[in-house]
Amino acid sequence: MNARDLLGLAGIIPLLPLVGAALLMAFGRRLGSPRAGWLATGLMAVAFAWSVVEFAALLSLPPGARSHVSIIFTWLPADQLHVNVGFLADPLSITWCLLVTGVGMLIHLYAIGYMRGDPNVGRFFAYFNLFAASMLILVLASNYLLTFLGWEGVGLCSYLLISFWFERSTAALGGKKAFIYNRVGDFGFMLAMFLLIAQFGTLDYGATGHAALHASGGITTAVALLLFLGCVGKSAQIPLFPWLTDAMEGPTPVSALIHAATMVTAGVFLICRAHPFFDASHSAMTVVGWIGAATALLAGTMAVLQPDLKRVLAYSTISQLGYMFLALGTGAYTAAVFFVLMHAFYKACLFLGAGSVLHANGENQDMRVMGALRRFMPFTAGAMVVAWLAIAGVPPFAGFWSKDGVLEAAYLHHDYGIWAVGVVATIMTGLYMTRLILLTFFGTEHWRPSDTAAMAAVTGGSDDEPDGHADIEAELGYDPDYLPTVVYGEPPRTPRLHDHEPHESPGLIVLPIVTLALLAIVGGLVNIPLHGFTHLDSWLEPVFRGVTPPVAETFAGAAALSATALGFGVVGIIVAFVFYRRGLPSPADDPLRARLGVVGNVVGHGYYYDDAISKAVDGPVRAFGTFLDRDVDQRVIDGAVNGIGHLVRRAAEGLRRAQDGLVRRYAIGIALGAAALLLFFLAYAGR
Amino acid sequence: MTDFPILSAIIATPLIGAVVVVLLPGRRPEVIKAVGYGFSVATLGLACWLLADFSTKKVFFQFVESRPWLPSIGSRYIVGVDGISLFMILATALLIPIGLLASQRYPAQRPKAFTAWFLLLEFSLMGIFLSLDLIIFFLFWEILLVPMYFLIQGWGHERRQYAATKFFIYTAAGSSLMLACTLILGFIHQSDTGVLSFDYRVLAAWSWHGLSGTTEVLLFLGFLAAFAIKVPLVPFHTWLADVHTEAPTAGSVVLAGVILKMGAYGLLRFSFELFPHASVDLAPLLLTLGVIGILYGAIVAAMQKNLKRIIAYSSIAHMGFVIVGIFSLTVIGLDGAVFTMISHPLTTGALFLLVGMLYERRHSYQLEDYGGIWRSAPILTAMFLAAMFAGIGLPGFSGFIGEFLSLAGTFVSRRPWAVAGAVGVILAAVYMLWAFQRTFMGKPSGINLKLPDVSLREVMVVAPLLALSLFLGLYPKLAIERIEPSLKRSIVNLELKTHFREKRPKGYAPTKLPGGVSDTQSIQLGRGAP
Amino acid sequence: MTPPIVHPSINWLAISPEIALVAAGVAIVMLRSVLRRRPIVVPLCTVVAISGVVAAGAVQYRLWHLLRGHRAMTTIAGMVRVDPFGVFLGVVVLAATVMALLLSVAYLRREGLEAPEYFALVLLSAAGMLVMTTANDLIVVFLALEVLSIPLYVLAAFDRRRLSSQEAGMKYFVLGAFSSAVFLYGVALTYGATGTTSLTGIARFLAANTLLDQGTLLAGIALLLVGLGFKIAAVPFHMWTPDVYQGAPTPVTSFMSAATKAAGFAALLRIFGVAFPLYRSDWRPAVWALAVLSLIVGSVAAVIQTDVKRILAYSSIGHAGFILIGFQANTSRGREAALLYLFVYAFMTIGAFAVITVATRRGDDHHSLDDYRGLALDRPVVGGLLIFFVLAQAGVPFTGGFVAKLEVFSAAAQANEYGLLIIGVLASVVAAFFYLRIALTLLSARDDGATAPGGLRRRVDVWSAVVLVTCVTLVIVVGVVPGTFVHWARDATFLL
Amino acid sequence: MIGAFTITPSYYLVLAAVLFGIGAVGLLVRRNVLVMFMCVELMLNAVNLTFVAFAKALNDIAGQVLVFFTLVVAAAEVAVGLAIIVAIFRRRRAATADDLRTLEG
Repeated sequence: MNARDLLGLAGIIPLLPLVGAALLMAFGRRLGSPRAGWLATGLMAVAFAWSVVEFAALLSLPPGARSHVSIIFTWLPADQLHVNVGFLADPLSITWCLLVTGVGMLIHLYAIGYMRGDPNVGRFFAYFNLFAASMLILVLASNYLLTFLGWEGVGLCSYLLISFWFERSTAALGGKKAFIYNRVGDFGFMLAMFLLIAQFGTLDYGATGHAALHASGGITTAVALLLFLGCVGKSAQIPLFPWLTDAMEGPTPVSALIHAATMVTAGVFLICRAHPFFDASHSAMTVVGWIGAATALLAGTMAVLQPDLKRVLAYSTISQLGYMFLALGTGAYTAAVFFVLMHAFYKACLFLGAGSVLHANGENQDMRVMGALRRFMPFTAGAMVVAWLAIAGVPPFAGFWSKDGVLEAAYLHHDYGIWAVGVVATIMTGLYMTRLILLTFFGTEHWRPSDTAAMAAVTGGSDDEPDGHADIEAELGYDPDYLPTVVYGEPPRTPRLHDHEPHESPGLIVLPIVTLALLAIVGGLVNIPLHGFTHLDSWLEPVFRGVTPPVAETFAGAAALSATALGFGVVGIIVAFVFYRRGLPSPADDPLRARLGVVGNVVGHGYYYDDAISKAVDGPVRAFGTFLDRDVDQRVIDGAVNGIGHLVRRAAEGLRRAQDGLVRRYAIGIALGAAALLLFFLAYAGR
Repeated sequence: MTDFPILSAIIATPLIGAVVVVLLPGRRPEVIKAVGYGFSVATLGLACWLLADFSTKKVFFQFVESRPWLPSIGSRYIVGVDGISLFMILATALLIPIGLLASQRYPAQRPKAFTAWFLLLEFSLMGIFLSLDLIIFFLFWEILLVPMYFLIQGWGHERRQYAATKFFIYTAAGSSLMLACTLILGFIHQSDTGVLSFDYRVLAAWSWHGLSGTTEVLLFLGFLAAFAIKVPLVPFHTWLADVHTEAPTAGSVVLAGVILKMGAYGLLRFSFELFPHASVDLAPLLLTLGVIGILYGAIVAAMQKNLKRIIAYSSIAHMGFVIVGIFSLTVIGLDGAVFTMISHPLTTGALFLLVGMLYERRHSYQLEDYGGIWRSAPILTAMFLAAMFAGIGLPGFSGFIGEFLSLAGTFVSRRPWAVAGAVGVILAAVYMLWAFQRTFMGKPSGINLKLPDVSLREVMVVAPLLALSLFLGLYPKLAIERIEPSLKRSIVNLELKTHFREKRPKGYAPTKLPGGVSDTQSIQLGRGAP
Repeated sequence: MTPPIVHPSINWLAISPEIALVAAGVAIVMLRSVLRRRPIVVPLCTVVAISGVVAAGAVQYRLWHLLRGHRAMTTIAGMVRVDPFGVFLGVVVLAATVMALLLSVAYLRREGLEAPEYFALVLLSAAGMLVMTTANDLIVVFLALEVLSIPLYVLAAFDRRRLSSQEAGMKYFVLGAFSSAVFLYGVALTYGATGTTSLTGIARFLAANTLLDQGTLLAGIALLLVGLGFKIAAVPFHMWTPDVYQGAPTPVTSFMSAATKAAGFAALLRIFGVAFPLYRSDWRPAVWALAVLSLIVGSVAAVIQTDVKRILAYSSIGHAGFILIGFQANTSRGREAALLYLFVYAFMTIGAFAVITVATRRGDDHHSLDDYRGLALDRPVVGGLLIFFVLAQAGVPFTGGFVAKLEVFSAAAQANEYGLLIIGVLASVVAAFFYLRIALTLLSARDDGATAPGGLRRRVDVWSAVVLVTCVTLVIVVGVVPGTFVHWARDATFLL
Repeated sequence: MIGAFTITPSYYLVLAAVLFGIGAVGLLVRRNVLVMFMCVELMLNAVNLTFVAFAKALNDIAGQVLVFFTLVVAAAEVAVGLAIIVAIFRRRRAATADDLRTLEG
């Protein structure tokens, strides 16, 4: 069985989790926890193994030939438009497959432990597998429409998983918000496909790719920007980012898998896939780059003052995604992909760690009432510290290389503005991540009830639950009456530990965290900008043939750039240490916030962007809807309809009155009729 | 092809069934129901046989039968099927037994009359989709009102009398104008050619050069009056919500599933062939109305507090996609339109069935009475989820294929409308998710805590629809390859008859019919063709 | 020395239907005076009456086969002209008569009105109508008019215990007399203008020479139109209709509505088709106006009525309007449509009144919708039949009503009377509203648990059952396979 | 000295028309059924006059013959009419048309 035949079987990768999803939907309830989890995880493992096989198969081929399309069947034959269900196995898609299946497998494993005891665990893993399948279809698809299928599939799963704990209103709302924001993006994606059909009559990646080379500039720009709108939605860039923070309502494994490691990077993938259009349109590239840079910086600032552990990570994800688009905007596709991989490692690690922390303190996400947890959960702490260094861009950790690659590419691409913004953004990264680590694992502990007895009164936080109840809730994973999320400006939560100390999570949870931490350390080796170590560049070269990322003339130049980036990052870390060296003096007051004052409020509330939108939707939009419904629909249109009936009635009343029962009146009727006829005839004859 | 008159059989079977049911003694409801299922399923069987025998190669009508009916006005009983009507037949044949099965328990009173009316409904629908003679078409078109009227009136909810009368009068008003225009058309044809015939193929072969421009437009509008009300196009839609809210579940299913398609079907089948110039010239108007329908329906749906009204307005939006697809005047768009006409019965039918099940448990359609159903009825919720996303147009379900093709076709020919219509894709998610959240999510309380989940029968009612929707979403080829020849015929005829030239994606060869079909045959819709 | 008197030759076969009816009528009067109050008298008279009608029918059947294919018999010095047209409508009249008689049997017993005169009157009126269908001379038309009207006056007032019946009789009488006087004046003027009253004579005269002053003639035409417009209950000469229909005994109402309309239209079609074809450009607009008014008033006014018989009365006004559409077209298709319509209408309306006859309780005075509430629930068959008949009148497909309307509309379409066509279809929609109102009432349960009208269920007597079955069958058959009937109507359109 | 003054048929016609009109108006304005009834008779006789006048003008006998028909019919109407009126009168001691209005609307 030679390599090509193997590549022909790439379809198996998404098929496996798909089967898993089907099985779990059918029998998940009967399987129950943890068996359902093991089934899902096992299938993911097999899928990972198969991805490795495909990877090997690709490697065995000469670089030029590392692309193979296997058509399963004709999906949509309308007119002369023929859309196939076909899978395109090439370095790009296989890279993503490895990422999705690999990291996905780890997170599945983690979820087994995390979701233990949840009554609906079967449903959970069904969605989880379905998500994996959709994501794999997305990346393996050989045409836009099939990608769109996966694209919508992951959106669906994201919706289902965010609102998995549907009895929590915030969870329900979060899911809805995510789906609708994504729909706005899909609007662009669909229009892009329409444009492709109208202009090139096909949706095939290969064909469109070639056509793009000699298409008019207007077309390519339009396609590129419309596609980018889709990416903005899916990857939570400005202006469509607010949903990602609310997506944190979902169980933590979901946040880790979908909203950090994989799904949100779909936008990056799509642009890599459609790169011919972006290459052809400089203006589109500029837009992408600047949007990315702006997101990186602003999201970073928003993260700085968040009290909520997971929300900080969410904002950081947005900001990091910004970096990826920044890279894409400067034509550094490989750098972007590299960043995606590294980000997947450390951000997944951070989320899982966060999950473990939550798990340990009874679903409490408020960093302000944590502190000094390192003594109780050493592994988690250690892993997260590693991830912290990675994301902050400290060498030699993975994040350093990826971020460095991105910024260097931007600089060498002569997008100095973008580069500058990106560099400044690193300050934020360092700042909020350090703050997160310090408040959580170091500093003084604020989770003792004694410590917050006073506050309980203030916040009205309820302690009336019977003892041990909290543990059960912790076991069950959630408590519908408890909304774990803390948004900026809320008073600190009452810790939910009832006279027992935080504890390290079970091995099933710790294992994936540690693994990811290790990856976050060594991952960088995939692509170190030294001669002979740029594996990823050469691996992806066939995909982005013709796109040559600029390289620094001299090592010195490169070193200088890296130094600057690193320097800014370190500045952020130092600032954080200055303020939070000892953690918070008390849960209620945050030194940095006090220092920032008004600015603090603005950034803390995410520049009031989300509030503004919801106000607009609640105000004018709803008003307009009501106007259409009440006034136009019911009053005007239906009014007219019933009005006609009314008219007939009135006429009938008149006739009834004429028919008053008097013979004479009737005779008059006849006489008048006769007179009228006579008049008519005579006048008529007169002419 | 067998010489067995299968089309007449499809029309007659439900009628016979209705008569048999009426003649049965009323004491044994289970027998009556069984007979009802029997006949409706038999019809479904015949329809499937038709699907099997249907040739994907033929461009023109198949299984044509023609017998004299009213010689004095030259009206004949002519039935025939092509790709457009084939799936309408199937949809009808599928929804009727499902509707019967769905209303096995509820509404409980007078099962005999209910079954009989329901079978009559099927009878008239079959006639509508199969008849090729304008008078016969009108005959079935009008008779449909009667069973529908009595179904709403007899088994509806509180304001059923208002709704039933509104439905009858509203639609009768439209169709009366259609009748007038039919007669005028026929007699103009007579005075022009000396032949008095209402065979629409005869008229179609003549009208495009036999009518003056204004006459054609006026007649087109006359037909439109009937079709627009049935579709319904904004602003002729207000009857729909009332009727849906008051109608019994099965009634709503058939209404949304098939009856709404009558309008679009009429436009496609008759307006195109009979009034080509008008269809081309007024396309922008219709497109605009379609887009308005998409947006308007979605926005108003988001304002409703009543589950059934929400779905009703969503149907208005969906039909908007159909209209847009039709008047994009491209093969792709038409594909999309007809495909939506196939998929909408499945998805919306499922939604109405599920809402009906909720009603049987909770006796309310009001959103505020619900909440957190997911906990007590997970299977029902799962099915509702599937139906909902199928309706929203999630790829993988049939709904997406239809909307995508409609808009794609429109984009090819008229971009602004397509862009505006695509906004509806966003809005659809808004109102449906909102309704879902209000109904199934959140903390359940009171009765909602212990609503019984669906029974096996109820699963059997909904599952086939969802399965079909999924299947067609993943393998639309089955339908499209049967529909497309007929649609190409429509486009080709438009091009032959008018100055119109289809706008096609770059690099596509002009639409043409499979070899051996001459222009005259095409214009005459294959009469006398081998 | 005086010339010998020339007897006009008489074709007895041609006039034997009338003779049969009159003979039966006279016989009944005789029996009455001979048998006095013997219990046997009523059944006997019933038998005689019905056999008389049947005999007439048999002769008509014979005549039909003789005359089919555009043949005609003119007799009594051209006063009477028996042709397929006349025979067709004559059959309609006879059918209406026999059904009315059958309905009356049980009705009279229930109301305690059993009296042989009743049958005699019906027969004489029917005889008048037959004459009217074949009259070929204005004066004969006038006589027929009176012969059919005078018994009807009496019949309307036949229920001496009910004031409403007497009032109906009185109103009908006064207005009837008035209108026939007007008609007669029309005859006189026409005579003055043309010097003859024979329709064919008038036609010949008008064809031969052109009048210097058309005034007299046109005035005459106008007045003729008034007189006949009254009989067919066309607006604005309709106002008697609701009152009389409501007040008269129900079987009489059914007879009136079906047979009188047929006779009236027979005269109308014949006079204007035979005598005044040259003046069509003058009278067609007038008829147009009558048709439109009748359509509008007939459909609109009924919307708020609450008495079932009254609603049906208004609907009959509307039907007059529809038939006038056919008449107005003044084409053979138009006549064909009118004839078919009259045929179908007879069965639809008699069917409806038959249900009312059997459904109401004693004393024939409770016909408000409330009395009928829930009828279809308590007595599905009876109620269902009424629903069927009103739907048929509304013109629902697969009933004769639809075919009739279709024919009428197509006549208008062919004659390029698009305005009339549109008004007609819209009127039929408005009319559908009140027909549905009846259906709704029959189907909606009574608020008080009481069972629906007439209290206890009665068995429908066999004769009424026969009538109902006949009507249903014919209305459906015409609706489903109209070919034959339309063909007959077409054969009957030949006039000159 | 009196000028020649011949009475042409048109005079009779006009007179008849006037009589007919009087009769009609009488029917419209009078409340007593009997009187209304007489008005009808008046109208019929006006028509008779017209017939005769025309017969004279056209010197055609038919017109005069028709008068007899009319007379007969009138007689018949009288009989029936009076019968009905009497019946009503028996029942409610009054012969005015206006209080017979139970049927209306």
